Amino acid sequence: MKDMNSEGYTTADGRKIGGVLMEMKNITLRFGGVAAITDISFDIRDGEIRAIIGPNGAGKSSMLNVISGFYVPQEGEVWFKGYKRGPMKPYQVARLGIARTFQNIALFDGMSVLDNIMTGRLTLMKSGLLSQAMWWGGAQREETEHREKVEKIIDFLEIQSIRKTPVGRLPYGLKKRVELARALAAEPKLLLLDEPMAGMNVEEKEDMCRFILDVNDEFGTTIALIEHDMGVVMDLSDRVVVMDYGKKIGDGTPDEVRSNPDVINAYLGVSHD
Amino acid sequence: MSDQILFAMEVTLNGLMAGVMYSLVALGFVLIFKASGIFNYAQGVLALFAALTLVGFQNGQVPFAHLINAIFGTNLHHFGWHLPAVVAIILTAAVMVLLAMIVEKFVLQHLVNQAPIILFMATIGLAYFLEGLGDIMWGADIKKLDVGLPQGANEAFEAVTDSVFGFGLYIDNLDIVATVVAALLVLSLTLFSQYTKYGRALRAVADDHQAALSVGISLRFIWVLVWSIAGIVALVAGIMWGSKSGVQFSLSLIALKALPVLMLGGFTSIPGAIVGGLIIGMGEKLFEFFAGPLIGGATENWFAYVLALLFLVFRPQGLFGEKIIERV
Amino acid sequence: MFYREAGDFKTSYVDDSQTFPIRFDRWRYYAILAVAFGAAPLLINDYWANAVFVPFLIYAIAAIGLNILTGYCGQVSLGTGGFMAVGAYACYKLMTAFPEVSILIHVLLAGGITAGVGVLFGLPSLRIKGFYLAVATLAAQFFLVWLFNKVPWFYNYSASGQISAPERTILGHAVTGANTTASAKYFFCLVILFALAWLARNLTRGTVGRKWMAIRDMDIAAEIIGVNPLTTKLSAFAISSFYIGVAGALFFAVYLGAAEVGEAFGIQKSFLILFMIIIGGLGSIFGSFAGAAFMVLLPVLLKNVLVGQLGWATDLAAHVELMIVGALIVIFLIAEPHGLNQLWRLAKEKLRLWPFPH
Amino acid sequence: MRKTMTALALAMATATPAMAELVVPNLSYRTGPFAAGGIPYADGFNDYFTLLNERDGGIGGEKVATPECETAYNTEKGVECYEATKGSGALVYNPLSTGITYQLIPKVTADNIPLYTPGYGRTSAANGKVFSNVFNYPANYWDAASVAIKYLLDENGGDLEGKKIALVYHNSAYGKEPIPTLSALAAKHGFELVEIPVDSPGQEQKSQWLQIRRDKPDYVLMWGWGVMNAVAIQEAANIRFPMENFIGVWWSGSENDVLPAGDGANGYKSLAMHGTGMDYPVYADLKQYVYDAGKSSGAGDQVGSVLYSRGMYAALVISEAIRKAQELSGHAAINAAELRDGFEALEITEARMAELGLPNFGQPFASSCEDHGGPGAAMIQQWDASAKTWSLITGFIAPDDEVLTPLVMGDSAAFAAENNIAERCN
Repeated sequence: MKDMNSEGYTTADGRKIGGVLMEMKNITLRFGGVAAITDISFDIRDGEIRAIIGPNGAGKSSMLNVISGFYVPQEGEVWFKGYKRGPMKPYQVARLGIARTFQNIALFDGMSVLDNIMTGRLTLMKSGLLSQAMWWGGAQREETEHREKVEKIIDFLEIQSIRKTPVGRLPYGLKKRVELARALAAEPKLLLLDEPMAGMNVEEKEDMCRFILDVNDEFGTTIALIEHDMGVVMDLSDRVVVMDYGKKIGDGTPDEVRSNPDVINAYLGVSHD
Repeated sequence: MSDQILFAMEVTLNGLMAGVMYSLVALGFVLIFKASGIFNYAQGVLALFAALTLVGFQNGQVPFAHLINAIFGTNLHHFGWHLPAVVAIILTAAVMVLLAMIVEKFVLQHLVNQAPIILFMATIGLAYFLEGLGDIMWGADIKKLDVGLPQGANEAFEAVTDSVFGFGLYIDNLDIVATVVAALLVLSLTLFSQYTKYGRALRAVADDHQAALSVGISLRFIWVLVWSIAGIVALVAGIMWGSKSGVQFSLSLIALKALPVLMLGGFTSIPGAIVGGLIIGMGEKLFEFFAGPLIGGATENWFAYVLALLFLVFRPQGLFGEKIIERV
Repeated sequence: MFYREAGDFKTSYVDDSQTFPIRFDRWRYYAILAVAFGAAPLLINDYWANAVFVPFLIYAIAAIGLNILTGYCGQVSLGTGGFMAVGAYACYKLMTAFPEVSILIHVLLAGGITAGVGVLFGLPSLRIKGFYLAVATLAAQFFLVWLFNKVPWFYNYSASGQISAPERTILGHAVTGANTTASAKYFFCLVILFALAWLARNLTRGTVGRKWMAIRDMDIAAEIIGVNPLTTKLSAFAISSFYIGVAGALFFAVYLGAAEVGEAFGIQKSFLILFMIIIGGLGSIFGSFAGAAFMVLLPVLLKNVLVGQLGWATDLAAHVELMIVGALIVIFLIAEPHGLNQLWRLAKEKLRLWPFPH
Repeated sequence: MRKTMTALALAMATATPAMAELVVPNLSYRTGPFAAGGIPYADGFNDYFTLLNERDGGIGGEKVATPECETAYNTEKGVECYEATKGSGALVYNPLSTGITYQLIPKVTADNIPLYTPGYGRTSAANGKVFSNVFNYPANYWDAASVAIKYLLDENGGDLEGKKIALVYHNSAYGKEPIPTLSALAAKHGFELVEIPVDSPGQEQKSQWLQIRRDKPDYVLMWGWGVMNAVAIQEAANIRFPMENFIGVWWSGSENDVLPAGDGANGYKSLAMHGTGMDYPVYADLKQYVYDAGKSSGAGDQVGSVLYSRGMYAALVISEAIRKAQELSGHAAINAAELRDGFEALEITEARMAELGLPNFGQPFASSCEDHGGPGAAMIQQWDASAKTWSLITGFIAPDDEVLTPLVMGDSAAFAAENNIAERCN
């Protein structure tokens, strides 16, 4: 294991990773009597790409939902930017600078691509109801400023041509990309990606990998992702948490994880579909 | 026993009976919603239409007499016969089945796979249409509906309670009949859905449209079937309510009495419709009886909704719904 | 052929987000405004004002209000009649208590009071969703009607519980009461409708509108990206109720002149306005206008054709009218399930491509 | 496209009959929740004017047109109908709806058209000093309340002290009208008044009647309309309330209301402001000129019913007012303002009623600038379920003006103050 002091570390490709951004301490989550997550701890460092992997039903999505505040764990603490996060509503968590995408795309079907991405900036827009109603002046100026930022993301993700299309009409791969755009529009400190490559063909997967790396590289965004597909994860991430049946069975760099006997067991023990 | 308790017993009893009448209307909503996800706004008008048709058949009215007279200058009113109630009820049931086929052919078939709100809207159009059609066919004047159901206080019950409590409790014979009919209706619906091929098909569709289609059940047939059943349930409700208050336009407004019941019992549960009806009937009658005089009366309309609302606030999934776990 | 967006390039984001991005649409909009504000008040007579335009304008306000709540924010409400009653009775109380204050202020205050009541009855929306919420709002509908009928203070202790609007003027012109001219009524309602439609357009195209639509399309996802469901839903209830309250105040004070709560603001009104926005198109300001026009004008038109032109008996005509309205609703839905607004948009798309269909 | 638009616009603006007639619009309702009451009334109204046209060639040589407009008892449609017919030279309105009446009061006053609301509408309009254009003779709601109590006084040897009287009423402006009067009368005569509202339409009245069953009032009065009446009578029969102690206002006393309850309705009483049935000479003429000539209004099956008679009575009063106006103005083609004067100067004597073929049908009355309300007397009729007929069991009973006059003055004064109306007739 590499040196994990608060100063951070340097990755194999030479990127500097900072201190601890988010830390999960002894998280336990139960639905009724069933434990989805049992006593899991790990951290996410500033600027890294952190993956959570595991077989189906391992509790990965539940973990992500804990991070994004959608589920409140029965036990354990969540630390973000050096502070312990109290009980919060999901929208309050979003305002701390945590954005995410969803496994089953959760775009707003009734709105255009542009409007969907603009919703990502809702936490950053300040003009009040009255100023909105009057439009001319404050609200319009703010709208334009944010539109400029959003246009940059649209350019970055190469979706200029579908700007005004209602998202309901888009193919799957593009929807995933729009969802990423919406999350990016929030200028998050921490970006959570829930199976960003599920259901994609090879070409789309390559595109998505490139975008994830570019986001991390250009905006310096910390990324935590869940992925089912081991191969992609190992290429992409700096460090990996492995879960099985709600428990953590491995944590470390892709190489370390790959050679972990528990991980091998878990993955060989289940049919890999 | 003190008078207040006796009165409360009487009101409770009558509230439960009124609740059965509400359940009869609510059942029609539940059947269609369960099988096709449509909130059928026209259910009340269906009841009105069925009752109008029944009275028309019974009295040998000439359908569209007014229109025919207006166009051809004739003076038609009646065929001059009186059909026995049973025959008229069977004929009306046949008309309701025919109506279901027409609705399927001209409306639903063209709206397959549309959003619920669109189908809801279509039933609004249907309600308008049927209201006009019913009036044009049979006339807008008030009609007496008499299929021989007993009305008035049940004297046996009154005598028995009088000997026990020293105060005869009041129950309406019509309400007793309604309760028996509702029980029979629910029983036959249950038997139908458990033990017949078509009933099982209906349940399959209710559980999963795709699955039902993939085992070769025609959705069109299911829709005709479920609308026919809802039409017949509407006929039953129409008979019960029509015997009470005569048949005319206001009969369609009984649908409003069924909505709080649906809220409470859930849109998809037949036992929910029954239990919800009982709770609403009893709750609103007790409130009106005890609180009504203090705050000016006529509270039943809103109290039924407030009761259902309060209930939902604490139990959003309704009486028989499963607890909702939200996922993303 | 002249209907083209090709060559109609936008060079700034401001231009791109305007209401009518296509030049031809913009011209047509200005032309309609010019006729509505300039020519119509001079030409209008009592019949057109009282039977057609004033109800249309007022229903359009109510429809926009409900469309904000239902069409944009996705919260189905059947309490519209009750909220209109709040606006009407608030306006009546204010008019009779402070006769010296301008009626315009009373109408706006009535809207504000309704907004407050709307927020109160909007609270259950945090727990109850979909059709269940629709039925829950009926509690508001029935309770409010009962309240205004039952508490004599609301109708100034008059014998029958009817409220009548006394005469009030703006700039020397009567806008309520029996001596109001047709054009004054029309103009007063038109100005308010125009201002409110403009505000609604602004609200729905910016941050607030996006929050509403996000809640509508997927409330859980909306919350996770940072939308506070409480304030968002309640703001929709408040603003929607404000519109509906203003509509109720105008409905009573300007249009009817006298009202009885159960009759004028009963459950039928709630359904009527819901039908308007569904037929017109959910989530569309234009749809609110189209739906209001359809539901107000069509019956008058049919009646005049059937009774006036064809000389049918009134009852026969009334029944046939119901059948035609019903059949038209079904036919429209089969032809275009998303309302008149979508029909209009498709027609425009066709026009845009004409004469080359592909 | 333009052509259709023009055609549509024309269609919207239409409804203008020929001007050379006396136009008396008939704002009827043959659809909606109250159609059962609206249909016979409208038929009687039309048939009487048809009789005048066919037999006498109209009134003073002018034919009368009664263009119908369907309101469905709905105030908005009422406004539409008013505006649609106003332009065609409408002489008088009679909307058979208290709600529409309230709405039309300011409008007809501004347009100077008379509004005739016999037995319904705004009671305090009887004060002609405030309500210049509204006429509600021969009797109004408060008269009805007072007559009912007077009848009960007679039944009880002039003493209602300690009696309990329940009022079952339609929970609307119409139903609430008698409450102030009954409260005043309760104070005067020492009986206890129990108010029991029923929400429109009134199909479900179980708790109301259980309350009556528990409270055991000595008498029940009813202010109902539409399906509420039939349900109330049925429920009263169900709880075996003695029918002879159950008295409806004249809007709760038609065949529609009692027939559904069958034998149970036997003995039910209601107020009557006119006679009913076909035992009047006028029916010979109606048969000859209208029914047998195939000119009946509607289906023609309502002839002789209570509400048919009432529609006919309203038409009769209007036609007499037209005659009076023709006499005052000296020409036959009168306008609405002249007709208003005719209404105000109208006097109908028993001799005149007999002359018109309706002897002992209605009470004689005379109007004046101050008094638009008439004497306000009414009779009591009782239902015979086996013969299916109403029979009058009293003569005309006069109301208690001592109680009513201050109430009318108070309510009309409040209206005058709220609307800045200066009193007339001074």
